[in-house]
Amino acid sequence: MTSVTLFGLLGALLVGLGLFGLLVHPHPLRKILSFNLLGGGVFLFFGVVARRGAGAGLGGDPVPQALVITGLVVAFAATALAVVLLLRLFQESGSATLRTDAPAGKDAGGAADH
Amino acid sequence: MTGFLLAAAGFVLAMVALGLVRILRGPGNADRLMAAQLMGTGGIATLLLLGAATDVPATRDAALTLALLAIFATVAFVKGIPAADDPDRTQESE
Amino acid sequence: MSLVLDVFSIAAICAGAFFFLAGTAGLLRFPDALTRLHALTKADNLGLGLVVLGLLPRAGGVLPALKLIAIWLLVLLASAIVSQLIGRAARRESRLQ
Amino acid sequence: MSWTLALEAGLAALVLGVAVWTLSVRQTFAAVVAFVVYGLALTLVWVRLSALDVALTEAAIGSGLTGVLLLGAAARLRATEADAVAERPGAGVRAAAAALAALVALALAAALLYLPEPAHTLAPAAMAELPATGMRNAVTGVLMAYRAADTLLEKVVVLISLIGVWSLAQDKLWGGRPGLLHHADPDGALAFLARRLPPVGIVAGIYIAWLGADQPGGAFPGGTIIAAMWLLAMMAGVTDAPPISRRWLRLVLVAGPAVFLAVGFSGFFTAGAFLAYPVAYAKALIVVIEVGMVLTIAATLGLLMAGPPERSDKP
Repeated sequence: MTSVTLFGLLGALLVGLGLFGLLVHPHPLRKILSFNLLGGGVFLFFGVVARRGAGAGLGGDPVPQALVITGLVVAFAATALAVVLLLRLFQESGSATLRTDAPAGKDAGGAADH
Repeated sequence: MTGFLLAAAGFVLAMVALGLVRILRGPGNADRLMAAQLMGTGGIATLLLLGAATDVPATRDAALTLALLAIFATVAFVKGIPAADDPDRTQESE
Repeated sequence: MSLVLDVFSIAAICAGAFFFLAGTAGLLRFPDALTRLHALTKADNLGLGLVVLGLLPRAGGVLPALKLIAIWLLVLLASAIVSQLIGRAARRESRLQ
Repeated sequence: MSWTLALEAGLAALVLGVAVWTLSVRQTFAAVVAFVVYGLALTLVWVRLSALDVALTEAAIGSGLTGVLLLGAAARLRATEADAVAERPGAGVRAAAAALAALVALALAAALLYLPEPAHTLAPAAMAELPATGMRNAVTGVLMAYRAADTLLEKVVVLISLIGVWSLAQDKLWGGRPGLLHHADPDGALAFLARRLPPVGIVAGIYIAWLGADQPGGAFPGGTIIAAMWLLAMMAGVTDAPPISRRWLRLVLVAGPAVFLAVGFSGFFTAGAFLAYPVAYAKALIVVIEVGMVLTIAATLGLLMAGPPERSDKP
């Protein structure tokens, strides 16, 4: 097994793990965390493709590497926006649930009866 | 010498990874932070050893970046401790 | 000459690795937060310091060597202050229990 | 088994273990600490994949900044954690999700094993054109020349997400100061650090950004380091976040994309296409763009971390 195969399989596993967390964690913040975990796996996959393209005196293909750098920054911006949306939801409704049938407009902090 | 440096990098990494068990066991958030702090320092040492072993000078810049961001993250985490305590504990009253 | 330097590097890095071992052992085995903190700072200061010392002859120049020392000094400064903050947080937590 | 492969297998096991733990631990605080370690371990993986530029960016943004952002949210949402436990999906849903996740992972793994041999690569093409840009770091060359439109749009996306964050403020607080007020640490250890470290850190950030032309580095990790130093000073109460209505702040935020666009449009006249650089001035123009970008990235990332305005500007 080469290091490329090893890290590629790791990337695939991380995507699977992140997806699972995204689906089953009820708390939105844990979903955001899982999504970032998933993103790490996707970026790693790009890194493996870049490493396979090593040549011309470079340790890896610079094009996928540049894409990953752009991706990391955009992922951070998206995470920041998602976090602020979630905090605003909490501020407005007093709970952070994503359930559509949750009692709306309840007293702040009082979602304990779910 | 390359083999020795790689082995040393692996050893340091294994040690700090073992220390991560503290994040699992806790009991307090301060203990978790210590494990993260050790991981940061160990990560820097591993990076420097890896860089020396493979003769990639740029790993020193990665280590520098890591050192600065680790300080920032640790300070933010320490400041987050009282608010991020176990929910069943009472709020600090000092 | 290069043999002497290699021996020096190996000795210093081994000593540094030992302090990481000691730091981890202390973090896992010591009974309470403050003693664990004591073990941690040894790994921070001496472990990384000795590794950096061992790598100095292999840095390939004065400027890269200075950069290595700068990284160690940064970690040293941060560790001194952060461990104070962690210690205070640990005391606060133990009082809450 | 060679030393290298043993080290890499151990590293992969560490990443996987930390990932599982991030997902399974009950407390969100512990999950975020684990996520920061995940980013740190991934940084080492990027070094092993010979992607030093990515390693620098991952260490700065992927691990440090994202972790601190999530931690702040976790602290504020602590009260909602207990409720969420009651909403855990049933065994059937969990099994279905596990099956789907396993399927996706398997498909990706299969795709990896059937990648074409020899691998497609743009490395020779990028290297052949690199001298024309005056850069010596191929990744910076790709970011600033061949895929400059991507990089420009990315700046705009980050700026738009900041506008999105700001627009979530309450109406009466618009134009106020972002985030909560941090009180100065009375015993002074943190304040001491926040006064001594940022000058060193800002120099290091500029240095990393400057390196980008010839070696791994660049505007992203450099700008992130500067943003982190700014946030450190804010956390210690040494300085306060500026009100978002300040004109100088708005100018700094648009400086990067504006310079980028201006150089891009000037390409029509000097080199015959949008975002084309005249060969004789390519390096100078790219450096001008990078200076603007470092400034804007530092300000934008710092303000994204600080969040929407929560305090009125009027005392």
